[in-house]
Amino acid sequence: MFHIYCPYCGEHREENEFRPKGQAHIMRPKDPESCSDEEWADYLFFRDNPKGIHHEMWVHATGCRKFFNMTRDTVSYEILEVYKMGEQPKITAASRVVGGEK
Amino acid sequence: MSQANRLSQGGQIDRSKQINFTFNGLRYTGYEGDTLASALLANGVDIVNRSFKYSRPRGIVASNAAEPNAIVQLGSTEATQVPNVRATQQALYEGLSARSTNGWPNVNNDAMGLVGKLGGPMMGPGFYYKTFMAPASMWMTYEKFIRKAAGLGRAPNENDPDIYDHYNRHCDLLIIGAGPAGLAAALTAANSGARVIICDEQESFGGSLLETADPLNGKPASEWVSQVVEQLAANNDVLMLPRTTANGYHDHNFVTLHERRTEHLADKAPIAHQARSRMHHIRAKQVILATGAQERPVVYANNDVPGNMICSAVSAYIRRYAVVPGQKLVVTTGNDSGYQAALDWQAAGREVVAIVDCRANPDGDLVKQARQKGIRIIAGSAVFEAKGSKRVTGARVAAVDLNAFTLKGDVEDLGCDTIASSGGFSPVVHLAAHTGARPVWNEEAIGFVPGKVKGVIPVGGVDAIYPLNEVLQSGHQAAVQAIESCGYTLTPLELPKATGRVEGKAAALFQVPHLKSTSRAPKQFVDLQNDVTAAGIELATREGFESIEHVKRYTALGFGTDQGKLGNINGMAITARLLGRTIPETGTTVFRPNYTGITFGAIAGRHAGALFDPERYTAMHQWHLQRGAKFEDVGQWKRPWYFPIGNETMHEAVARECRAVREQVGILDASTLGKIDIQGKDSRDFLARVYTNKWAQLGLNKCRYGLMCKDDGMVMDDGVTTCLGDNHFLMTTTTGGAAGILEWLELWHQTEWPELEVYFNSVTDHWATMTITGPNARDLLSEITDIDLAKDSFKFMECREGMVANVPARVYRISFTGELTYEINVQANYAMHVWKALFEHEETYGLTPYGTETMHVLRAEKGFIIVGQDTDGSVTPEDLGMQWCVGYDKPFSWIGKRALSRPDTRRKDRKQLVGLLPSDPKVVLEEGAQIVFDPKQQVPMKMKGHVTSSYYSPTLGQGFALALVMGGAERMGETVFMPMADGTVYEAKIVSPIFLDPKGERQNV
Amino acid sequence: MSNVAVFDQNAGIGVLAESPLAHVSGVKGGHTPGVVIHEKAFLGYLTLRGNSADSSFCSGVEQALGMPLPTEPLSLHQNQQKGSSIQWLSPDEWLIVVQGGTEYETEMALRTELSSHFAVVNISGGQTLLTLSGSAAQDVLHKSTVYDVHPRNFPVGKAVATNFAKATAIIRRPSEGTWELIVRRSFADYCYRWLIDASQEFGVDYE
Amino acid sequence: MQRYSGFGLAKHALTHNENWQRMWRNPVPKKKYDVIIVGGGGHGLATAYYLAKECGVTNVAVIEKGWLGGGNTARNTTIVRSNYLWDEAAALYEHSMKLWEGLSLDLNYNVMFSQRGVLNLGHTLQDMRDIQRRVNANRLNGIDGEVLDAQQVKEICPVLDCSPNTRYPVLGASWQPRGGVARHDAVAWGYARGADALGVDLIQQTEVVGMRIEDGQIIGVETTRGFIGAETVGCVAAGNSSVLAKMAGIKLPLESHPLQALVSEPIKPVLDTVVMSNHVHGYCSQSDKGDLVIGAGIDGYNGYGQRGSYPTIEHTLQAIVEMFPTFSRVRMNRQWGGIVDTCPDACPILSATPVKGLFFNCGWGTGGFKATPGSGNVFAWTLAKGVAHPIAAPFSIDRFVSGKLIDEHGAAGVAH
Repeated sequence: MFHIYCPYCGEHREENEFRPKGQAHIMRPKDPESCSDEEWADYLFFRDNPKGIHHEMWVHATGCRKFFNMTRDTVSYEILEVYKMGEQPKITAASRVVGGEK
Repeated sequence: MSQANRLSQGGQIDRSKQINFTFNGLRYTGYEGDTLASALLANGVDIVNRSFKYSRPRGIVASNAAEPNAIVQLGSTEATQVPNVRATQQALYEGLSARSTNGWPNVNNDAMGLVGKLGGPMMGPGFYYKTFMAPASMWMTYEKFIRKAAGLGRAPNENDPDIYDHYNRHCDLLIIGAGPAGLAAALTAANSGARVIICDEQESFGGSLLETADPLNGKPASEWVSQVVEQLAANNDVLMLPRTTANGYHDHNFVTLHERRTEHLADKAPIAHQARSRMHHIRAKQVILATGAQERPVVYANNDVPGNMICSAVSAYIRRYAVVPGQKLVVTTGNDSGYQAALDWQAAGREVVAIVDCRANPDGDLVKQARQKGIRIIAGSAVFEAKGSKRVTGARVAAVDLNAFTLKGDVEDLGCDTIASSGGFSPVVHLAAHTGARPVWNEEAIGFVPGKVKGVIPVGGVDAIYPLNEVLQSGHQAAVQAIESCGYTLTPLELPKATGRVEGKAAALFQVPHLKSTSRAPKQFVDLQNDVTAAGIELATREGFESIEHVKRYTALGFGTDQGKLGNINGMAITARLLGRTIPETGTTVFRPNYTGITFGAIAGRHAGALFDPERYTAMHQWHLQRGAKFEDVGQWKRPWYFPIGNETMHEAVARECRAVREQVGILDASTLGKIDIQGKDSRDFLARVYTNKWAQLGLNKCRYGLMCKDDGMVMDDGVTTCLGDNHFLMTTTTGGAAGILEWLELWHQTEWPELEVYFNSVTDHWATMTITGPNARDLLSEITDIDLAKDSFKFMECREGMVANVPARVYRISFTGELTYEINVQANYAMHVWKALFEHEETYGLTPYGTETMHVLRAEKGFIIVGQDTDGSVTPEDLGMQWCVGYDKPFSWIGKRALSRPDTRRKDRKQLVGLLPSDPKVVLEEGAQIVFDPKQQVPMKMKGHVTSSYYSPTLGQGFALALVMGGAERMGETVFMPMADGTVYEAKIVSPIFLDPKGERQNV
Repeated sequence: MSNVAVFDQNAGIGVLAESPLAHVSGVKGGHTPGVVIHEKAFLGYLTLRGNSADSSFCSGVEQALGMPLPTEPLSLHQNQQKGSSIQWLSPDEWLIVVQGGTEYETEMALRTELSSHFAVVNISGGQTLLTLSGSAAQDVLHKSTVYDVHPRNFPVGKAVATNFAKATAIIRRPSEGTWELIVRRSFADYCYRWLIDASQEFGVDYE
Repeated sequence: MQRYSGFGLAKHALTHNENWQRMWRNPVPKKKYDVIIVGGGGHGLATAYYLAKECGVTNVAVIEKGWLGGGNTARNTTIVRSNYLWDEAAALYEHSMKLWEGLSLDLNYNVMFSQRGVLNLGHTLQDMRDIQRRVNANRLNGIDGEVLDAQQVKEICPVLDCSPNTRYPVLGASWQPRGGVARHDAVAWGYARGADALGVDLIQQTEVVGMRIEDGQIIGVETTRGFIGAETVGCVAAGNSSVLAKMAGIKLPLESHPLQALVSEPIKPVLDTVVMSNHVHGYCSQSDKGDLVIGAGIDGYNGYGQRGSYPTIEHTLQAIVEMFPTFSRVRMNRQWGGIVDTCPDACPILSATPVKGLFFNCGWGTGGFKATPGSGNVFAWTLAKGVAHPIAAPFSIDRFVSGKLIDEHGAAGVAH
């Protein structure tokens, strides 16, 4: 069971207060009507699903009801950072390679 | 039988407290402090079980969680039966009743043993994959016989009378294992102010110190243990949990502990409301793993005959329980610690025949001690075969060349009744491996030590540290590190001193070669519980199984209830030798929770029976109960389904309720609908984005029905939303959708459109809703309200505030039945008052309570959909014929719009919602019936749709249905067919889904 | 059209209100019950939404309630004189608990003081409050919630929305020796049965 | 291939089992194959077997990064059924079921396919509507099935609590008598042995680390043992499919999630059918060894860790105790997790890709094991001919663009 730091409540809380909501940073196209069927399918269904560093969205469902983002390793399950909606991750697969970690 | 093997003194049992128990129906006695295993050994019980596959007699091998054989059925009543209890971990209590799990007619003379003897050679690993194939139909018959041999113990036939408990805890430091390392760590941390939890699976703290011969500070080690336990108990920040097994290590230092609270006392918790066991859910900042190391038995021929034990178990029984499990002992070992068993045996006054040591020149302190005591040591040799069938009668010994894997020189037969073996020690790494960290081979210690896990520090035996002083030191240092990382400071502490001793280098001793090849020698068991032999592993590698995982799966090595605690490393070593690899090349296996089995009940906890899942009630629930309602589960809600009078069937009750609504007035408790208060200047804009239809023009106190889609264009929810102010709306959702829709709105607001000024708040529980509907609704309501109900002052699809039965209410004139309807909403604390006030006029207006079933009939007559019944996640608003509810020209591309123009959603022949009228008016079609256009075709038939809702309508005087039919909108008047399971083919005509009052005149009166 | 509908929902004279636990009967737990549970029915509850970064919002709330707006996560402020409280629920959401019957005047006071983007919602019918006290009150919470209720993590003045058995609840610590649970109406019966069940081994009184 | 039989067992017993042959070779990879299958799980091995046996393509390699059958084949709850709602899914799973029914004889390897029947319980009125809809559809598709009431359920499964006093009483069930369980490892081993005998190279401990693509055509794979060529490559890698797709520059509509399962300690036979409940959320059968084999729900987050979260296990066992109160005192022995690749519509992908010669068979979610023979069979056909087998055609990746999803969620809840 994960121990998740809620960036709004300012403390670690148990996983069963949260719900995972899929890949982070999936933005709805600004002008859906001008999207091709392929672009719309990409927005609806196609996901990165990486093995390793993953940015995903969670909601503190039974706590503050706020959505936030998390960078997590999908193999070790280590949570590397959490950040609020609208913010960008500091740790990415690319930064890890560049930074020489792991 | 008296306790023939019990010593007259020593041990940590209380001889003044005699305990009576039965095993396989025979009465025995033991003492307080005994385990069932120690008491059985004290009474000279050799055979405790029969083996799983070959039905060979088996005795007790170990003294702890590693025991593979002594698995018993416990319980003196049917309801309190417990299968598969390890006798070595079961404290003895008065009246304990245990049985062997296998053996017929009894464990001493098992008929299946003959099958095992005769069929044994054919029953190598995987034998069932190679036979019983033809004819295919016979497998079920063969399997019936195979299954007869399945299982160890049995589940009770009655429900569990006990309760179980969960307890959530957070701590700075969790110490798993209260042996020397764990206790040193706890003592170190105790006065720092940190929150500390220390647990141990045994009945009392001390671990190996309870059994050791080594003194601490010159005194028996158990004295130091008592002293530490006393100190820890006095500390409020330290929680001590004996009888508590850490059974699972999970991500981010979450550990589950299983505390046996009453299992040492009786079959069933002796005090009312007492939990039989308790799961502690621990979230620890730091974990110190002090789980020690497990001695391995040596693999030699017939090493499963009762009387074969591991050395440390022999010592434990003698030192801790004052039980010597035999008369004449032979030890076979490759390390010094095996000598301790012989020394203890001799000190107990029994004969040690010899210590057989595979090392050429054993020279450690214990070896010297044994020599001084005159014990014969046979160096460079090993026991390669045990003699005897129901009890060891002798040991065959020969010089051994482990590198060449052969015996050399002459065979010596030693007479004995017990063979104690020690192949070395395996650190108990299980917990550290539960989150996927692979154990790492330590060549020096000939064992796997834990891989790196963040926040976990292994100490003592589990880290392959064995000398007592170093063990204590490692516990201490780990605690210093852990506590300082949590920000606490330490007070100085003096650790006790053990008398150090010189240990000779241990040899790697796994399987002992036999005079015959492994395949021809008597069985050499690796995994006793699953009857996995060295020959079986050899066969697996011969057949091409080269991965250790394959070997394990093909042979079942390690799949028993002991999870291979004794056998896994031996099995790996044998595999490695056969494949010509090293052990680390062969790899370790993955350990999974549980470390030892935990009952389902304990894991379920209090969430069982009446507390399995919440039941949600409305404010009128007690009234419904008193009125005799039958309830329907809708999500977690209990909703009245129908209100039978006298002996009415559901059909009769629903017909009566329907008529009441159509002819007089009915009342429905609609409180379960989700209600969301929406405030903010962008509320209207937001609604227009999440609903399919338009909201820009909705006026004050006006209501509007809305459909909600996901962005794939499929309908997900519906409901009525009311404009309470220019910046204020009240949205209703389906009962099941309430929580999800609130989260859905928040999702869009927080992630996509944070710039919109709008707040969503749930008011589902705040407002109680009672729907009065029917021709008499206005008259009824006018009795108790000051609201002007005149047709033109309070129109259909409007909302009013006013007093109802002296309670402020919001009344919505909307209709889900097609009749004149008022939905009265009041603050829920007053709901019962208002409900009862309406019922004061019950007789005058024929007010009739109705439930969800009647609601379904009435709404279906009007063609109103139920999301989730008439839709299934693959239905668009257009499929429902609800184009009137779609704002195609709204400026914002609302959620779901874009998807409606994909090729598949544009298809003309999509399944569309229609009405069906059966040709035979008496017929009520089956909900879920599949629709075909041609009933004469062969199976597989081309299915064109299905019935989503179907009822008998007392108003229409016939059955009717809603259905999704391919291209249905264009097929009005056509006949479709429903071939049923009993061969009947029903016939129905496609009609409009609105069966009653298509112009909506009844609701507009 | 007015912007927002404000509605005094308090009943007139002669109306009998029923709390969500009106149907349950008392329990007696012997001489020294380890847990004492008490329902404080019919309090007024308001959800407040707004922007705490806006100083006029903060001062307006303080003006209206006579206690400052808690901006520190998970904090609980109390106005002993009025018997009212306000707790942080989320960065833009607070729960106000007032004496029963005063929720309308409280809402009006807030609406008078506040401007710009905010919301006030009366939710008084949708919850009830249970107090837990006694030597084993904390034990019962340990059995019921995954949240760390150890006093070191949960000092007086803290308030947390979290899981409670299979429902949710707000857990508050208004003073030494007393815990408050705010549960939703529809889950109240379940929470009550859970509490009694989990408390029984310690002896429990419910009034 | 050495044939297996009861007589053979007796014969080998006389020679102390010393003369059994290897079940498959351990070949050195060739430079080039006609077809490479990436992934040596049940589906990959079945694909190779049917390629060789039915499509006449024997110059085939199966490349497996670990050991054969070591992925979800080794980590599932072994349930086999074909009572799917939608025609496309029903056709695929029923095709599989028919192959199951002759599989042991076909492979000369006893996969212990035990048709002890599958009950899908209904606890709400909507559950029962869904059950009726599904069983009616099954029947008209030629798939066996019945709708049972609570009393009939009780007769089939006496240990199940069918009383009206439970939180969610059993209202009825669907019953597929031909459904059941099989011995999971044996399926992989049987296919492996069969494929090897037909000439397929099973290459273990070899990881694909790249795809070599020229002018939009696959020409082989880079592996930890060097480049291996083939102009037809079928990826059958379950949870790792997205990782392989990325090597080819393709994105898939997949998420890999942990799916947990657990077994009890072995107990005497007490449950001789498969019981599944979507509403109470647990499913259970008893193995021939006596273990209760229990499935849990999918964990909601992406995970390649072969483990999920503890609350899922807790909820599952609460469900099991609710359904089978007499199991309360039975012990849970072991839990584990598989990595399931889930599709948005809970149906698989059997599809060509924009890269010529590169095909994917993935997205089986929780339904993979039961589909093993059928999946391998139609995928082999697809690889051999370069066009989709008619049964596979609806499962093309294009459906996510056109919108022609086959949504098994709505109908069956979780499609285990």
